[in-house]
Amino acid sequence: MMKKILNGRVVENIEIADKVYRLVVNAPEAVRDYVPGRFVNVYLKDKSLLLPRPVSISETNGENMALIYGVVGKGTSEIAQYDMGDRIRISTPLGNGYQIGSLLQKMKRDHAMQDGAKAGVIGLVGGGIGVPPLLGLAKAIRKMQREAADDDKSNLEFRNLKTVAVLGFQREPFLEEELKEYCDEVLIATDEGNFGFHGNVLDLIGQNQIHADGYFACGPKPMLKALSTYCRERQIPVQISMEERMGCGYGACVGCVCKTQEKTDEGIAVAAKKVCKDGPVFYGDEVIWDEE
Amino acid sequence: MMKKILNGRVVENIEIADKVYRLVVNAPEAVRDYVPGRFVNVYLKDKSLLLPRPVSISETNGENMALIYGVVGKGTSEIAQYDMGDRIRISTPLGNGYQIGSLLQKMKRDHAMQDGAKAGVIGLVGGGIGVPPLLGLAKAIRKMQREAADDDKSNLEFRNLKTVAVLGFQREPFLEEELKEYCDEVLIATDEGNFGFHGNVLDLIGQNQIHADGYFACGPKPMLKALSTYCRERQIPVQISMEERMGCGYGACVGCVCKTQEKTDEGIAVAAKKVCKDGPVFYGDEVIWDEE
Amino acid sequence: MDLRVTIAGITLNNPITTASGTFSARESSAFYNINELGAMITKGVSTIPWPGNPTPRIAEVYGGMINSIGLQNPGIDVFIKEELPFLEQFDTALIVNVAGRTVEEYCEVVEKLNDTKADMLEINISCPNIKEGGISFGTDPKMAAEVTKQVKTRSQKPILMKLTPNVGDVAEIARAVESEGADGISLINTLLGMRIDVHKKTPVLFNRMGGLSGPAVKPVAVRMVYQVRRAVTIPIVGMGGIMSGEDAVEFIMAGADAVSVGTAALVDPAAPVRIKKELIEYMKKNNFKTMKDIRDSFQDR
Amino acid sequence: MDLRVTIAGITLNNPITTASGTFSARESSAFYNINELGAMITKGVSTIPWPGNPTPRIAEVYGGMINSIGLQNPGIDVFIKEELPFLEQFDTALIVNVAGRTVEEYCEVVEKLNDTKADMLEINISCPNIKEGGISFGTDPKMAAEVTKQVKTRSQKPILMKLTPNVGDVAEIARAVESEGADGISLINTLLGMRIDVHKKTPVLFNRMGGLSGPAVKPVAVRMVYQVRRAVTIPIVGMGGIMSGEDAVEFIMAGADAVSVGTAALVDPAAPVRIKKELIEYMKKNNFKTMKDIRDSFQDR
Ligand SMILES: Cc1cc2nc3c(=O)[nH]c(=O)nc-3n(C[C@H](O)[C@H](O)[C@H](O)COP(=O)(O)OP(=O)(O)OC[C@H]3O[C@@H](n4cnc5c(N)ncnc54)[C@H](O)[C@@H]3O)c2cc1C
Ligand SMILES: Cc1cc2nc3c(=O)[nH]c(=O)nc-3n(C[C@H](O)[C@H](O)[C@H](O)COP(=O)(O)OP(=O)(O)OC[C@H]3O[C@@H](n4cnc5c(N)ncnc54)[C@H](O)[C@@H]3O)c2cc1C
Ligand SMILES: Cc1cc2nc3c(=O)[nH]c(=O)nc-3n(C[C@H](O)[C@H](O)[C@H](O)COP(=O)(O)O)c2cc1C
Ligand SMILES: Cc1cc2nc3c(=O)[nH]c(=O)nc-3n(C[C@H](O)[C@H](O)[C@H](O)COP(=O)(O)O)c2cc1C
Ligand code: FES
Ligand code: FES
Repeated sequence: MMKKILNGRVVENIEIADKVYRLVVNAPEAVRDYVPGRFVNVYLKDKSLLLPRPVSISETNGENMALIYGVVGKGTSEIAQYDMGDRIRISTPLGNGYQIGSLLQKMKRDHAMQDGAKAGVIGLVGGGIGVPPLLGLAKAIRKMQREAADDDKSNLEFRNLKTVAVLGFQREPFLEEELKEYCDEVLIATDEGNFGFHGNVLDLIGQNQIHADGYFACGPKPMLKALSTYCRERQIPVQISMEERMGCGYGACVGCVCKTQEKTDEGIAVAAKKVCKDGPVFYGDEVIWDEE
Repeated sequence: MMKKILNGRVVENIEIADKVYRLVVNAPEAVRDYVPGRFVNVYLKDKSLLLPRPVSISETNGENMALIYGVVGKGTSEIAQYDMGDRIRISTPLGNGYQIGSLLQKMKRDHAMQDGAKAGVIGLVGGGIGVPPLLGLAKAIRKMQREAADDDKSNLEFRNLKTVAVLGFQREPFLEEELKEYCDEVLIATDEGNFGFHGNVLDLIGQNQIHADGYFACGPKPMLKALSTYCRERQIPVQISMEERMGCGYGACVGCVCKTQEKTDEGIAVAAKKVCKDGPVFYGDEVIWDEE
Repeated sequence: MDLRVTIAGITLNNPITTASGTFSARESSAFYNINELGAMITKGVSTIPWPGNPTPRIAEVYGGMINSIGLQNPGIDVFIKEELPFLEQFDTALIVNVAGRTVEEYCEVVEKLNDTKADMLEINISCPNIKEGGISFGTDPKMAAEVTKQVKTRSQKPILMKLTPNVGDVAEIARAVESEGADGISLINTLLGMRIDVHKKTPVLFNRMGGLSGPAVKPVAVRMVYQVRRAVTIPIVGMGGIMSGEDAVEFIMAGADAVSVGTAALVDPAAPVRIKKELIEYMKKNNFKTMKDIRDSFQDR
Repeated sequence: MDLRVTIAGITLNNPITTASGTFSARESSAFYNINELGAMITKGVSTIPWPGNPTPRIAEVYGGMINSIGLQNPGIDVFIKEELPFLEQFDTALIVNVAGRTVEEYCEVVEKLNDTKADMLEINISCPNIKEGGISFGTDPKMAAEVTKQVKTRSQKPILMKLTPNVGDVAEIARAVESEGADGISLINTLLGMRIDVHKKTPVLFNRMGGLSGPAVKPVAVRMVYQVRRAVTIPIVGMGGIMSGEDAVEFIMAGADAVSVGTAALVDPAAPVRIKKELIEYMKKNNFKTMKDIRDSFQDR
């Protein structure tokens, strides 16, 4: 498949929370290849900053994609300056997104939905600037549910799914309303306790006895590690979106690796996979965490 | 005297000849220190280009300065993109400009105007992108002439001056009309012969028997060298504006030197003067040309 | 117009190659047609699989980047089995970059490549990111000569020795590898650099130091190519910060026979073919027909 | 907040100094108040007047510049007579940079400075732009040690030895000058670089090569300061591409006691005082009270 760097047009670029912006880009060519969890490279104008900035696609419609980003350094500060109508250089979507079908398969195999009638619960766990890609994911799951409801025979499991979003923020939540549209339940935790549950998402999951049968997650590494451990202990499948400092973003430089393990016929194969190309989404039990 | 880097506003930026632009900047603070022949440093936005671009001030009014520049490389290409209302980072005027009084003194001392009644002729010689600063210079001379006419007693010599501009271009003249307003005569030469005299300014001076009693000049080094030789042979004073690759533009880096000689009590003192600070205007017989 | 250049008996269709470690045939071919390249130069390959260094491995700096990949690679056997067949499908020269921690390791890899369709080898004696070998061979003329000598004995392919800029006198190293029969020289590898994150108050890279590349290093690279051109007669593959066709011309004028595009391919994945196009435009504007025309036009001061 | 730092017994009001060759008290004082500086470091001065190199002496490159000034200066006698009185009026430390082509030349200049109010001397054994002396002293540990030893015998002022980055192992040179009694080390001087004008088809600089400086060299400079800090115990004045207060912090974390601002003063004439302001802002934000607080906060990997 050919990939491309292309010029999109800025449709909107507004601050939706403190130092968090929602950038909508008109780029039909790039929207076509969208799968929830994939990201684009944003190439900057400042010539002192050569490397692209990877940003997850939060959601798309037929023509536009929304990127939600936190302003943390020079690159994201530049992006925050873009005005409606400006050009923005982006790549077509990169990486492998969330694989909803695969997680559902594992859920079935594992312990949840042996009985087709029993409702399975999917947890969508997001931390801070990791929340945005969950929006597109929630929309995709809801769409599958709708299609399954229309088609009586196939995808039985989708009809009996419940989705719970568990979102953690430092102090100011965002995307809560949007996610409520597509999830059956949305729970919020804040580190400072000023909104929703006082604590982190793992505490909130325990407190609320979520008991999801499978998880999708995106957020800071410590959160992903804690959730992966939680899931491994309970033998629940979890797909997590990893973040790593990137060079190229498309698999050429081997800069962004993540240590992984895989069961093979000959035992456990350890590898250093590229987050940008083999990820950013991995199964929690694939990732070797000990280095953190 | 304190110097400054300040933000001017672009009032106008239009192409007045092929790849030659006239940029008008609103910067009252910088206009105050104007003397014809001084220049400003333009600091660029492109972060790969760190050094300022020196550009002569073509003319000023109370609030604005006009810079006329040729687009030759990345820096001037950037400047050509500036739109009305944009900010432009410039320094306050730098260098020593033309010293009209000093040239007139030399003309008197030399051979021209011993007889107060006889009209002296000043030649303004410009080559290509060296023409612009002559505009402000011609305006200043004309202003002095007017003031002398009003005041019967002083500055006798100004009343009897004639100014002839001799301008050389590759093929497309510019500023001809503007200079006609302030000069008694304007002659044009083009290398390609498509306009005015076919040849260079020196040939044109010879052909037209200009016989000026003093010259001011700005243009490419070979022209300045030829004019300086011409003037030395005839013992006519000439002030030339030198161009040299600059680092700082304000006298700190010693990057922009020009070899000069000066008669002192102990003989001839050779020095490497800073074009940006001791110049850019020098007397033609001060400059040592042999290195070219 | 004839863009061909011949290096150590191998004719490349044009002088544009990919710098080792910044090119992956599978990934890069998603952005451009590999057959447009003069040659592919592949990521360094060693005897056995190397895991590379812990992350972060990449730090961005003004006009460049610092990497401490640490030569992560699957080892020569997997390379020959799984990568080579994919690489062989292209109609462009193949230069395999070789890494090692000892002279013997270089030799083992080189021997295993004898029976492959690789056109040429590039021996990396200049990686700043591994503890043994790598750069230590490249900073000592005697060791550089020794690696060259041994590799030449064991290889049936032409050999480019890849030199490091982290030396006082690069011409001395160049003469040393030429004297032991190197077929060509490629330079520069990365300059040793470091960045500290003043907010996190710690080095950005896990390994603390890494290799600086990109436009920031170009003036050093051009200077070294110029110096080496005047020290040896074997061909030179020049690299270091080439971002445009005119940058490539600068290296050719300085004395390079071919050039490699590295960091630029991270900044613009299709950079190698864009740079080739820009090179052609430059040649048209200047009425140059061949690479030699560019070289001959250079007027040294 | 206490910005003071003590180097070789001399206390500077703050760690911001001007890099030699990019500062002229007369010209710089038109842009800012010189008394705001921790120290002035002056342009290199030699026994007799030096004319410098022919022009062009300046080439711009991506994120930096190359200079080949060639140490143009009026000689020590004129310096003492005409420049020193002007410099002495300021209420800030004065460090005089010294150039030479032979050990004896350094010593002559140094001796003549004994009776002046200079607080410290910086001995430039690293200029890439002169044929004899300069950089050749800085690339050989034995010669670097010899210059240090002789200069220390003849000078009554504390001595900083200014090192070149154009070496394989800068720590070795640092240890050499420390062992002969250098009171401190300043680094880095410029990296040897070159630019070719592909339109004019000739080197941009009359001298062909020159010294690369500016943000492009910062990663190399930070790395070298870090390496030297771990090799010697004497104070370090760090420089190379410092453009902002955070850049200064990076050098201090790497191990510098004070820093010099060079090329930045060409890009923004008031850079030294702006950088000082930014340093103060950074310290406020991080609740740092002293320079030591910055250094102590650094967590090496
Ligand atoms: C696959 C992927 C998807 C991402 N999606 C999003 C998203 O949807 N929204 C969002 O706000 N951010 C996202 N990020 C993080 C985003 O790329 C960085 O915040 C951004 O590159 C910072 O650029 P900067 O120039 O503003 O900051 P810098 O000045 O480069 O650095 C500021 C801080 O951010 C850290 N940082 C810089 N670059 C990266 C990087 N590439 N990855 C991780 N940390 C970095 C540095 O350690 C530093 O502390 C994603 C990262 C990855 C790898
Ligand atoms: C005192 C002074 C006054 C000047 N006044 C004017 C003016 O009024 N109008 C005008 O158009 N130009 C003027 N110039 C020249 C102007 O500074 C250069 O054309 C400009 O800096 C080129 O920048 P660039 O980035 O577009 O080109 P670059 O990409 O930097 O170079 C393009 C070409 O221009 C040459 N060049 C680059 N910088 C300089 C420089 N500083 N001096 C001389 N040549 C250079 C290079 O050799 C190269 O061949 C003046 C120069 C000086 C020193
Ligand atoms: C991410 C990265 C990985 C690299 N890996 C290798 C390598 O495996 N072997 C090698 O010889 N050089 C390697 N290099 C060095 C490049 O091939 C090249 O010499 C250097 O980057 C300078 O060129 P550039 O400025 O165009 O990138 C690597 C460079 C980068 C940026
Ligand atoms: C124009 C110029 C002139 C310089 N002259 C000298 C000098 O006379 N003596 C010296 O020791 N260093 C000299 N240097 C080197 C600087 O002092 C400094 O070490 C180097 O430029 C790196 O710092 P920077 O990147 O902040 O410029 C000069 C540098 C420049 C750019
Ligand atoms: S960022 Fe280059 S391989 Fe992932
Ligand atoms: S440009 Fe720096 S002294 Fe003139």
